[in-house]
Amino acid sequence: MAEDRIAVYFCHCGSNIAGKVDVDKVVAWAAEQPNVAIAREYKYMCSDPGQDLIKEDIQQHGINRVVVAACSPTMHEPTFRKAAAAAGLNPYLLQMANVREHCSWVTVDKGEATEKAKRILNAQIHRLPFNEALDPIEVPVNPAVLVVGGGIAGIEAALKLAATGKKVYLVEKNPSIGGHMAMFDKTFPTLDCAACILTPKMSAAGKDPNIELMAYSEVVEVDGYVGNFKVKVKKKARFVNTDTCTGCAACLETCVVRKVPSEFDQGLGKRSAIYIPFPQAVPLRATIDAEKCLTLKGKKCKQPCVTSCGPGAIDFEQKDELVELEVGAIIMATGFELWDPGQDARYGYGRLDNVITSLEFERISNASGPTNGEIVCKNGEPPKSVAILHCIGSRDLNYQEHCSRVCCMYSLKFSHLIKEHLPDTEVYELYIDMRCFGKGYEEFYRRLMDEGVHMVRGRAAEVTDLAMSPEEEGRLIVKTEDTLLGIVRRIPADMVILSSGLAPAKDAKAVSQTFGFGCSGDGFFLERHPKLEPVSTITDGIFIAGCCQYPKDIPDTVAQAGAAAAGALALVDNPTVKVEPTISYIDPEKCAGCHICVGLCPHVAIRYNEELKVAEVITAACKGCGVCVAACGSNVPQQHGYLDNQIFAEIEGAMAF
Amino acid sequence: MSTNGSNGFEPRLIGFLCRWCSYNGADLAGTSRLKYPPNMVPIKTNCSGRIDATHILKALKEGADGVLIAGCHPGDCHYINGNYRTAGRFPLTQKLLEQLGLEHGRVRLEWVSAAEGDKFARVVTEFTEQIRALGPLGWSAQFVDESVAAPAAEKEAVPA
Amino acid sequence: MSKFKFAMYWAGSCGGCEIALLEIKEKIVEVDQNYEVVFWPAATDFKYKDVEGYDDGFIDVCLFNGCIRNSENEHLAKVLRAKSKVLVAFGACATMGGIPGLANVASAQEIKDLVYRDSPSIDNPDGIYPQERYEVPEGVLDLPHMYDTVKTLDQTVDVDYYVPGCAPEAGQIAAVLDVVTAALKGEGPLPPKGSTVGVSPKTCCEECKRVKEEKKITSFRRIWEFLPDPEKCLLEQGLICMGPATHAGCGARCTGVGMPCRGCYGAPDGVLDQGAKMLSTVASIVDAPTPEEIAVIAATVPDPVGTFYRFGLPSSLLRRARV
Amino acid sequence: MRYLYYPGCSAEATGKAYDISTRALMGKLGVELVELDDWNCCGATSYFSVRELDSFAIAARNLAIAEKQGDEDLCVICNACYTTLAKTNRYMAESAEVREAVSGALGAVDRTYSGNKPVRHIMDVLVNDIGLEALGEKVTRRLTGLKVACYYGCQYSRPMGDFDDPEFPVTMDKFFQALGAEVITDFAGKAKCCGGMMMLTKEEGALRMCHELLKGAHDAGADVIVCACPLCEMNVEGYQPRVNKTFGTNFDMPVMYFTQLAGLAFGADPKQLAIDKQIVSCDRVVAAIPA
Repeated sequence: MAEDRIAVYFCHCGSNIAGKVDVDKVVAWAAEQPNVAIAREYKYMCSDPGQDLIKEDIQQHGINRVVVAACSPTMHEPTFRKAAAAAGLNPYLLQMANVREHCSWVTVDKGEATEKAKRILNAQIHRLPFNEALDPIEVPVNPAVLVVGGGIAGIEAALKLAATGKKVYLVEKNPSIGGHMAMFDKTFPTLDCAACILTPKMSAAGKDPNIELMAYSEVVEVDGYVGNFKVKVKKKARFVNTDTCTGCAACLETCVVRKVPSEFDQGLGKRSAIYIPFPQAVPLRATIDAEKCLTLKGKKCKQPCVTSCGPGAIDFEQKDELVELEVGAIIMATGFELWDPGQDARYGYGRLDNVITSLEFERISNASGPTNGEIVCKNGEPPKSVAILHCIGSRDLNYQEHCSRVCCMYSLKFSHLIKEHLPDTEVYELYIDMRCFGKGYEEFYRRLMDEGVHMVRGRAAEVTDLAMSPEEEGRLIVKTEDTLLGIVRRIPADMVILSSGLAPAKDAKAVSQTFGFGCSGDGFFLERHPKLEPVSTITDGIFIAGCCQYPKDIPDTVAQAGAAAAGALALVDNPTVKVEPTISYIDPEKCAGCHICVGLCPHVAIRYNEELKVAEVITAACKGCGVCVAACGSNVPQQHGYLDNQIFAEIEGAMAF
Repeated sequence: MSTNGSNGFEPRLIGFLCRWCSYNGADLAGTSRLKYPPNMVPIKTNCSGRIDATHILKALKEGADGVLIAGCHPGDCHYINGNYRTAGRFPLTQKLLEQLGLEHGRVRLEWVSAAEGDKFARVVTEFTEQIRALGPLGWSAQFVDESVAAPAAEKEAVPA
Repeated sequence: MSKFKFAMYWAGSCGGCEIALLEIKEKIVEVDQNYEVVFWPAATDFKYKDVEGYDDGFIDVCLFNGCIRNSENEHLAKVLRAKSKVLVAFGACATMGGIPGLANVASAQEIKDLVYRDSPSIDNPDGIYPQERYEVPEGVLDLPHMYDTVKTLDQTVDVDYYVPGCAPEAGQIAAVLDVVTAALKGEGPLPPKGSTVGVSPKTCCEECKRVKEEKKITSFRRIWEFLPDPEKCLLEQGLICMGPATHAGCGARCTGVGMPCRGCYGAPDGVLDQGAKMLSTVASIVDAPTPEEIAVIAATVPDPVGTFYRFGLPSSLLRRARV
Repeated sequence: MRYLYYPGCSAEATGKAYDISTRALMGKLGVELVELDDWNCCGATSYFSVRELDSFAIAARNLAIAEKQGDEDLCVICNACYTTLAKTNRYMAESAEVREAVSGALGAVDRTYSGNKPVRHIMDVLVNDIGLEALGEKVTRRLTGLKVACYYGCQYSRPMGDFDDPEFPVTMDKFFQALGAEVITDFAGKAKCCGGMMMLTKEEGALRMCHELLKGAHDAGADVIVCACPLCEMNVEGYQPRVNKTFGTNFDMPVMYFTQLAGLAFGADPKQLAIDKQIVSCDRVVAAIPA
């Protein structure tokens, strides 16, 4: 093999690195290191001229190993590897030294930053002679896409993808798609009827020949990798044959169990044990609630549903079904949960009548809701005064630090709806700041002020029913500091709406673990990069859209769903995808067949060859964790890109001075 | 002899970071411009499960005063349970090193997610201070040449 | 035809290697035909001054067993290196420190304190320790100086070949002698310098006849606690068997009789540190639902140094405990 | 069961009945209380606002004594003492500055403190160490039919909420339910401030707060208010005449330390519990309890 000729490029990154690291000093030092043929600095290595430097040196100066000291490899390693490849150098003979995120940005002292940069760089200089030329592994891509979650985000993404002719599996855990948006009455700030704009999309998703709708189903297992995911979906038993059920709802009327709190109506309305969550449900099919149905609970029932069902669709013997799907990409659109305001006892939710959540109010104000759209208190009377409390569970260090982004606007929408229905009712909005950042939002806020809504700047301290004056008797009293007036106020109200924040779904963590990407500190799904890759996850081929990533309003959700669909399409529209070759291999000449690695591989990518009596890596299944390498007593499995001698060389380089 | 920061002992540390969580957490610390001591050089692997005791011993042998291993939180591993292997190897390695006379805090295992830039900065700061308090390890310095010529009467030089 | 010059020396070790040479049985006759013993204190009467008087390179092959524990071992290692054409580190002690190498968990002084002062059975009210120099009317008596650190032969002098094992297995000894004899006779090449000879390329597991399956350990056991299944891999039964991190060549005789491998044949090629590697292997196969539980079980392995470095502490990465 | 016991200054003066009834109650329950040797004021309330570090040192002296005196947890009856001592532990754990300053101060009087002595509110001990079930079994006179408003006060579980919800505590409710009482579980004032020291500096404001508490209990039909803090007890009970005068009300609400009422349930004599020392007569409360 030819001698190692390493070129070192030290990027200033404007002043991001050069402002802390003495670049000239490091470069002069680097030039003196063994195997280093060239050491250069440049203002922006990622720019075209910067990349050209690398290409020229490879082509004209016989450079056969490259280290670029710059930002995190997560950022620009692909950029530089591509440049190297363009000049004819195997891209895996290029390493990056992260002297920005791990050095210049985190170090106070310039001298110390310079020394650390040298050590980080030296680790890579030592490593490079051990690097092997590798070729990315090209694998075929399954063109189908799985969309998890059938709210507006999932529906939108599925429709977009289906329109390109791709096969889409849309998995929804509830009996119908529609998500939270289906529960809303109006949408801010345009006051479009939510159902009017959503149901056409729901129905389109239900009818699209390219979309296989799997409602009342949950993903239980995900295996595989970009382009080739294997997904196990549990189709929960509905106890109704969905092929024959026509959705006529005749059974609903006959069911003897009639007082089940309706999930869709937030428990304010009732449903029967056999139910269709709401009239526009897609698929429009009945479902039997196994926990409520007398027959399924083993109790006696005359089963009027069976007799009332013309097509004979009721099937008490139905079982959960496990379906295996193969897809090339996955879009997560699993949404949010309303923050449970019962956690903050001061507001009396669950304890005081007529203290309700925003979602409950959505149902109350909805014409198809439990009160047929009449805004009334529990006693059926319309409220004379309503207080809307912002930031419940949001912007609160005790609970959720984040701003939920939609509460200010939906609260204003509530005010408008109340004023529209009940013009004489006093409405109070108790807010910290009004955050009206979207198109038409600030205008909507002004309009509401003109409608006579009382804006009280102050976070509500407490809701109590302890009346201290005759006019407070029998009512709720909201205590707050009015920070504009500088006084403590007691605001009597007949209805208190808690504008609860958006919280990550309770199973968000578990779901992220099933799919193999992380959650951020706030519990929402973690995007690959907050600005540049907001719809990607750290797992190639898995995208996110909607409120599972972070609270957002409908316009943003729809936009992100489109972006996620585009991301997925950009992947599955190719016949193949290249995956990192940093996977394990086993030399059969050395393997003693002890079986240790076989049982440890998390991806079942090692099998035992009974004939040769050795372990073998299944190349397509290996994801490159290196657990087998570390576990093997004789270091027989080795991992390309993370060979032991490469890691040892890095240690030596880092510790050389 | 242990020296503290004021008389100039700067610990030299190695940090093995898994690519998906901890390395990204370190990146986030950078992007957030959090500040922490410059003593640790990070070495990236795909998974903390790739690191075995050999790498830790190698780092100590090469002059590291302390070694940090950082991986994904249990359950968050990009490779399902690679970090479970790390969790098993670590205490046994620690026990071995203590038998060889190393203080308990010389090696450290932490779970740092990609979202925990602040935790990464805090861990490195704490760890640096911890090793600073323990003083230099200087493993190779303890091997003196005990040659034949050494007069028997002379006491053996034993560096601390 | 003149015979080749043969030497064997016993430094810091138990003497088992000397006996092991005789395990080659009738093959010893062949050795006698081919070699003239010029130094072998255990078998024949030679003085140090005899060997010190030889010309450099006088000895054709020297089997050196034992570690370098003291000044006498070191002196002889240097002398024999100079006098021998081929110096073989013979047995676990010479190759990697061996059982005496476990003394590296302590300093020389600590060992002396234990032996001459602190051990419960000691009766030494005057606190008398051995003196390295003692004058008697006949002259001065010297004892070798005991070092703090046990070293391997190759940490002391240049070594040509390594024959591991505690002790090396007879068949392998015979094979090594055949190769060397043939080379000396010009009938074949010598293996490349620095080779470990008398081993096979894989690990002990290759030679072990037990049935091996996926390994998941929920607790560790010791050999006196139960009677292991005679067919099944010992590691799978919770016994710490060093087989996966140990060179094959011994024929897996220990595991064949139900004793876990203790690692005397040393690290396989490509393993930097046998103990660290085996520790990682053992800890990797601990199985429990949570990382915390795994950590608790893994930490129950008693005496990691004694278990994983039974033969190799001086040749390990860290070589010894802190002094 | 054995605890180190810190009565606090109030329990030697206005809150004497709290101390007396605590000892009687715990005696009935077979819990041994070992009074802390040479304890001093916890350093509570206003001093914290003026010289915080000194306050921590004052509190820590008690903790240092406790650590030396025994391995048992330190049981505290007064809400303010409890919060102050627990807060000192917390700050010592979290702030190197506080730790060093406090250690220095203790050093000056030849004392040391590790920062690790568990500080326990007596209610925490009762509900979590003895347990509701065991308590229920030991009751000799169930408080059947008695309507009780549990007044926790503002420092009972704030701010840490170590053993109960900081904003809407429930342990005392459960405690008296176990004793057979009918508890007004949604008593609106349960964790509100009684006005505290403000009674001396801004009486009008403090009276308003007491008024709200009394009205809440009264409107809910309470027979008695029970307290866990000497200052709460004094304000809510002793200032009833002045509340009545200011707000034109007519409250005559019995107010007791919760240990007094509980003591009755476990068979202690009203005199043993110093119930006769209360300002608003509690005779009807005692009489209302079925024999």
